[in-house]
Amino acid sequence: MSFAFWVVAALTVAGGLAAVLLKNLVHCALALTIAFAGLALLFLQLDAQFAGFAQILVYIGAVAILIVFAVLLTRSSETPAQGGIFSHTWLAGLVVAAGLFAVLAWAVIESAGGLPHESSAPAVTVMQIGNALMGRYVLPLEILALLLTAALIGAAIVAMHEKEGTK
Amino acid sequence: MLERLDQVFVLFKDWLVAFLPASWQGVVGVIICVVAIIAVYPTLFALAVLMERKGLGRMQNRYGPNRVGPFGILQPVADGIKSLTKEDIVPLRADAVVHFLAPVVLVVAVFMGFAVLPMGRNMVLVDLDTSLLFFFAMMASTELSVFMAGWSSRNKYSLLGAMRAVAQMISYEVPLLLSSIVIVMMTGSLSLVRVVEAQNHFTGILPNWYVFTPWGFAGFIVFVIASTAETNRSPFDLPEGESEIIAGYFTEYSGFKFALFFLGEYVEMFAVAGLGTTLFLGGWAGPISFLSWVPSWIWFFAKVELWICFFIWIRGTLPRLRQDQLMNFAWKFVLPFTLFNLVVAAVWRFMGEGWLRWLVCWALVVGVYALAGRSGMRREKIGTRIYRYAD
Amino acid sequence: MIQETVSFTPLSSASTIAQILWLIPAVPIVASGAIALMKQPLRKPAATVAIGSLGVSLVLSLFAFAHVLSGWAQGEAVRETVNFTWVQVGAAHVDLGWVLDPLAAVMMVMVSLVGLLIFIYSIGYMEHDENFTRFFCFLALFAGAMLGVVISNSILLLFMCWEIVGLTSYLLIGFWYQKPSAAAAAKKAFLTTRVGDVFFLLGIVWLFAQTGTLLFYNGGTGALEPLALGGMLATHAAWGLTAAGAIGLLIFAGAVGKSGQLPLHVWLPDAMEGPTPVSALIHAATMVAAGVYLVARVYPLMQAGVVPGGTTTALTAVTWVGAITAVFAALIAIAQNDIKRILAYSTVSQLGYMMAGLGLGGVAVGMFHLITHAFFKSLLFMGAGSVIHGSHEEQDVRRMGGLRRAMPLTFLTYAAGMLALCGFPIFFSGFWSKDGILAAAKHAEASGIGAGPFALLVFGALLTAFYMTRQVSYVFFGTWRGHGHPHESSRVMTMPLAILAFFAIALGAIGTPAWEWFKGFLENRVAPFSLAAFGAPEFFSLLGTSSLVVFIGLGLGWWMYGNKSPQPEEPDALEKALPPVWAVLRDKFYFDEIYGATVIAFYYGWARVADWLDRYVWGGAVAAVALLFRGWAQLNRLLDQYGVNGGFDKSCEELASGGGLLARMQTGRVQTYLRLLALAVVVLAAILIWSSRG
Amino acid sequence: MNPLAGYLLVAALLFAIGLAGALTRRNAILVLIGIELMLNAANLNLIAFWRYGPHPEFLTGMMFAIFSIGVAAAEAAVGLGLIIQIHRLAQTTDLDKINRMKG
Repeated sequence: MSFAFWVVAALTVAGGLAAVLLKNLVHCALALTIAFAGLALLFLQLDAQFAGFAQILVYIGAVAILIVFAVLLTRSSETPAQGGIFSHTWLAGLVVAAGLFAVLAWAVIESAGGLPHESSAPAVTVMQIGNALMGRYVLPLEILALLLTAALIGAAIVAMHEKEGTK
Repeated sequence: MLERLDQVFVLFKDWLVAFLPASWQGVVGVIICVVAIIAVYPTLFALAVLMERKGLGRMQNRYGPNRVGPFGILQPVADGIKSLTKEDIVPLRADAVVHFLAPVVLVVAVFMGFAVLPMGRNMVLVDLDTSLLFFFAMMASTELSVFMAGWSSRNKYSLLGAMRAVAQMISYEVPLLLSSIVIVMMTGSLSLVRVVEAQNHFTGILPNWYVFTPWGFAGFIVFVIASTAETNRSPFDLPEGESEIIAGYFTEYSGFKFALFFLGEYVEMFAVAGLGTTLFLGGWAGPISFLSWVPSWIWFFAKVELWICFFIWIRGTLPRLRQDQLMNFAWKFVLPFTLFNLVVAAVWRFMGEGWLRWLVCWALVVGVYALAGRSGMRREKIGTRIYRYAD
Repeated sequence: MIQETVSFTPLSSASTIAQILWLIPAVPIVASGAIALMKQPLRKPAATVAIGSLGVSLVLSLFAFAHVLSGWAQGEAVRETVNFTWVQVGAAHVDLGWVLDPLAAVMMVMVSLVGLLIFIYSIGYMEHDENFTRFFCFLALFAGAMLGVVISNSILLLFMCWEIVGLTSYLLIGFWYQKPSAAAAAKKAFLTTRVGDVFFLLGIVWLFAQTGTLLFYNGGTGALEPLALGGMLATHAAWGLTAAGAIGLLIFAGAVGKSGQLPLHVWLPDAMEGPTPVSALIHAATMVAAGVYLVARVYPLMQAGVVPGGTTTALTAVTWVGAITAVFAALIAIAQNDIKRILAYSTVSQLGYMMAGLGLGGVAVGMFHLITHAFFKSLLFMGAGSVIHGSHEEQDVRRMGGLRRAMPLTFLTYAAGMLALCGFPIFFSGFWSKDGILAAAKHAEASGIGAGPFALLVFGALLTAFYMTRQVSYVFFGTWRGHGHPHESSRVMTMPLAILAFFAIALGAIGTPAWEWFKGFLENRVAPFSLAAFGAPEFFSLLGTSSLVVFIGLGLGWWMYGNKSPQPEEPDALEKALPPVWAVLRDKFYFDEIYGATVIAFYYGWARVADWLDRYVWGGAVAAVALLFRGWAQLNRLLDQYGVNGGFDKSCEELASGGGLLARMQTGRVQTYLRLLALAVVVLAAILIWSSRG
Repeated sequence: MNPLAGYLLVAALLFAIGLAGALTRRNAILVLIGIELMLNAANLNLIAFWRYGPHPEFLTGMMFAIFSIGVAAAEAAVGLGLIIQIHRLAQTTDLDKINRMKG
C-alpha cells in the first residue's frame, strides 16, 4: 500500500467524520466536499480518471451546492438545534453503525487472503468508456437520462412554492 | 531555427532538467512548468487590468490611469503593493476559517485548470485523456469557493451576491459544457491536445477551425456568452453589481485576500478564454497556412488576449442584465439552442462530405436560433418581482 | 418461467404487402387509442383521425387484394403467412401470425370499405351526440379488431380480436347507457355471445391438444394443413364424429353465438338499441358476418374426410342450423313493427342463408352471399337510420308512411337494398348470391342431406320478399301517419347510401353462373366466361323457382299492405287474417320467455340456494363459533369477578403493555426505521459471511 | 497489505460513518449527507473491484460507479426538495419532531 493512499484515505475519512460530527450544517457540507474530493483522488489512484473527474464535477459542483442551498433555505445553520445536534436515540444508531463496520471489516479481513494482488493498471481510454456507454450500456444510459429528467422536474415541483391563489 | 523558437520553452526546460539525476527529472520538470504557469498568468493579469482600465477609460471618454510611470504603465504594480500592504480585515462575526479558505480554494481551483491547456506545440503540463472533463471539474469547484466567501462573511450583501453568483454559474455551466460537447463529438476525444491537432490543418490557406462550421459557430457563440456569465463579467456581473450589492460575495474582503479574489477572477477569465481558443479557434494553430512559421505559443496567447479585449469591449458596451432576464435567457434560450446544436452536430456527422450538409446545417442552426429566440425570449409583461434567495 | 420472444420468422416468400399486413388492423386501433385521449369537444379531429385511419386500411387492403388478384391471374394460389413466436414456455411456444389469401383479401376489402362508408355516415348521424368522440373511438377500435379477425393466421390471435370485437359491440350497443333498455341489451348481447365463445375456447384448446399448433397455415405444419388434418381424422370423438369435425362444431358454436344463429340469436334484435350506424356496421355487415367468416376460415376442419359428392356430419349440422334459422327468423320478421328489428331478424335469417350456403356449397357460396349481404344490408340499415332521422327518431313502421315523397333519395336507395335482399331476379346482387345457395342446396340433395334445406331456403326466400314488401309499403307508401314533418337527411348521410346502393346492384356481376369469378377466385380456379351456363336447364328451373317465389312474396306483400295506410292502432292485416300465428310470431316464438323460464330461472334458483347456504350453513357455523366465544367470555367474566380480580387486572396490563410495545415500534420517526433496516443488513451480512467462510 | 483490502476497509469505514451520521443526527439534511457518504463508499467499492477484478476491460464496475453517480445526483435533488417541503410544512427539519406517522 502506497503512502499516498494512506494520506488520501485519512483525508477522506476525516472529511467524512467532520461531515457527520460538526455542529454547523454549512461546515458539515464543506467537510463533505473534502470527503468527496478525497474519494475523487482515491478514484484517480485506482486509475479511474473518468469516474474521478465525474465525481468532482457532480458531487462538488452540484450535490454539495445543492446541500448548501437546502441548508440555507431551511435556515438550518442559524437555528441552534435545541437538545443537542444528536437525536435522543443516537446511542442505538451508533451501535448499529459500529456493528455494520465490524461485520464488513470482518468480511474483508476474512477474505483478505483470497483477494487478487497488485495488478498493472488496466488501460482503458475514455473512448472505450464512451463506446461502452453507447453500446452495451446504452439502455441503462437512456433510463438514467429519463430518471434524471424526471428527478429534475420532480424536485422543481416538490420544492415549488404554491403561491396564494394557485390551487 | 524557427522550430527552435517554437519549442524554445520546452528546450529550456529540458536543458534545466538535464542537470539533475534522472530520477528527479520528471518531478522537477513538472515543478518548472507549474512555476512557469504561476508566473506567467499573474503577469498577464496585471497587463489585462491595466488594459481594461485604460480601455474602459477611453470608451467612457476619459483618461485611464496615467499617473504611475509612463502612461500609468506601472499602475498594476502600485495596486499590487497597495493590496499587499493593506490591513487584512476579518469581520467579527465572520467564520474565520472558511473566510480564509475561500480565496485560496478559488485561486487553486482556477490555476488547476491550466494544467491541461495546450499553450503551444508540446506545451501542455499533463496531456490527460480526460482533460476537458478535468477542466470543467475545476471550474465547477470554483462555485463552492464563491459560496464560502459569501456565506462566511456574515453579510447580507455577500450572501446575496454569493447566491446570485452560484445560481448564475450553475445555470451557465450547463450550456458551457454542452457547447463543448459538440467539439468532443467531432474530435472523438476529451483530450484538448487532440482537439487542437484535429483543427491544425488547412484547406487552401484557410484553417479548419471548428468555429467555421455551422455547429462550431453556434457552439462558439454559446460558449462566449456562457463563459462571460461563468466569469461574472458584464453584462452578467450581477453577483458584484456595485449599484445593488456593493461588491457581492467579496464585499467583506480586503488586502491580500481581496487581491487573491481579483486575481482568481481574471485568471479564470484567462482559463476560460484559453479553453474557448483551444476548442473553437484552433488553439495554438496559426490562422493562415503561410503564417504557420510563427511560433505556436504566440498564436495561443494572441488569441487569448484578443478574447480578453473582447470581454473588455463588451463590458464597456453593454448594460447589466436583470436577474430574471439572466435566468430566462439561460434556461429558455441558451439551453434549448445548445441542445439542438448537438442534434445539428450529429446531422453533420452523419450526412457525410459534400456541400449539402453545409447548407442543411446552416439552415438548421439559423432556423433554430430564430425559433428559440421567438419562443423563448418572448417579452412577458413585467410585474412585481419577488427575490427569494434565502427565504 | 416465461420469457417473451417476438422473433419474426424470416419469410422470404412473403411479399412486402404481406409483411406489412399487420398495419391494416394496427392503424385503426392506434387511431382509437389516439381518439381516446382526445377531449370531448374535439369532434372534428376525432372523426378525421378515425376516418383517415380506416382510409389507410382500405388502401392497404386494396393493395393486398390486388396482390392476391394478380397472383390468381397468374394461376397460383396466393397464401402468404407471417408467423412469429409470441410466448415461449420452455419447449412449447405459442405462435401468432397473419395470413394473406383470397378469403382474407376479399373480407378485408369489404370490411374496410363498408366501415369507411359507415364512419362517414356516422358523422351525420351522431352529429348532435355529446359523446361523439367516444363513439368514434369505439368504432375505430371495432374496425381494427374486426380487421384483425380477418387477417389473423392463428386461431388464438383470431380469438383475441374476436373478443375485442365482442367488447366493442357491447360498448356500442350500450352506447346510450342511460337508456336502461340499451344497457340491458348490451349485457344480453355480451352474455349470450359468451355462451358461444366458451365452446369456441374449448375448440381452440382441443385443437391445440390435437395438433400442438394454433396456426392455421404454417408451411405444412399448420392446423388446417393436410398433415394435422390427417391426425385429427384418425382420432375419433363421440357420435361418429372425427376430432376434426368435433372441433369444427365447437368452433362453429362460437360462430353461432356471434352470428346470432339459432338458438343464440336472441341478442341480435335487442342489439338494435344501439345507434343505427352501429347496427349497420356491426350487427349487419361485419361482426355478425365474422361468425360466417370463422366457419369459412376453419372450413377444412369441417370438410375433413369428405368423400366427393358427399358431406360430413359437421357440415350437415351447419346446414341445418343455417336453414332453420333462415326460415325461423324470417317468420319472426314478418310480425315486427320496429323498422330496425325487422332488419335485425332479416339479418339473422340471411346469416342463416350464409351458414347453409357454407354447409351446402362450400366457402365461395357462403362468402359471396356474405359480401353482397354486407353491402345491401348495411345499405338498408343506414337507410333505416336516415328514415328514423328524418321522421324525428320514430322507429315504429306504423307511424310512418308516404316517405317516398319526403325523402326520395333514401327511398330509391332503400328500394334498391330491399330488392337486393329479396333477390329480385337478374338485376340485383342478392339474387345471384341467394341463387348460388339455392343451387348448392339443390345440388346437395344428392349428397344425402335430403330436400329439407332446399325447401326451407325457398320458403325463406318467399318470406323475405313478403316482410320486406310489408316494411317498405308501411314506411314509404300510403300517407304520413307520424307526427311532425319528415325531411330528407343531410348529404353526408345520403351519399354513402348511394354508393352502397350501387354496390348492392352491381356486385351480382361477379358471381353469375355465367362467370363464376368470385367462386373461382376463392377456390383458386380459373373462371371462364361462358353465357352457355345461362342455357343450362337446371339454371333455368332454379331461376324459375326463385323468381316465382320472389314475385309471390312481393305480390302477397303488396296485396296485403300495399298503399293502404292503416292507423297505428288498428291491428295488422296479417293479424286480422290469422291472429294466433301472428301472436306467436310477434312474440318471437316466446324464445326470450323460454330462456327466462329455464336458463335464467335456473340461475336465480341457484343464487337463492347459495344465498341460503351463506345465510344458514356457513353463517350458522360462524354464529356458533361466536356463541362459543361469548360463552367463554362469560365464564371468564365470572372468574374475574369472583376471586381472580387481580389476575384480570394483570392480564389487562399485559395486553396494554403488549399493545404499547407494538405501538412503540411505530415511532413515525424515519431514523427508527432506517436503524431497523441497517440492523437487518448487519444481521444478513453476518449470516452471509458466516455461511460462506470455511 | 493487500491493496484491494485497504480500499475495501476505507469504503467500509466511510459507509459506517455515513450510516452513523444518518442514524444519529437530528437534522434531516444531515441524514441526506450521511446517505451521500454511503453511496460514495459503495462507489469506491465498485471502482476498487473493477480495478483489481479479473476483467477490468469489461468496465463493469466503472459503469456501475458512473451510473450510481448519476443516480445519486437525482436522489440528492429530490431528497433536498422533499426536505425543503417538509420544512415548509413543519417549520423544522428536526427529525425528532417530525413524527406524524407515530402509531
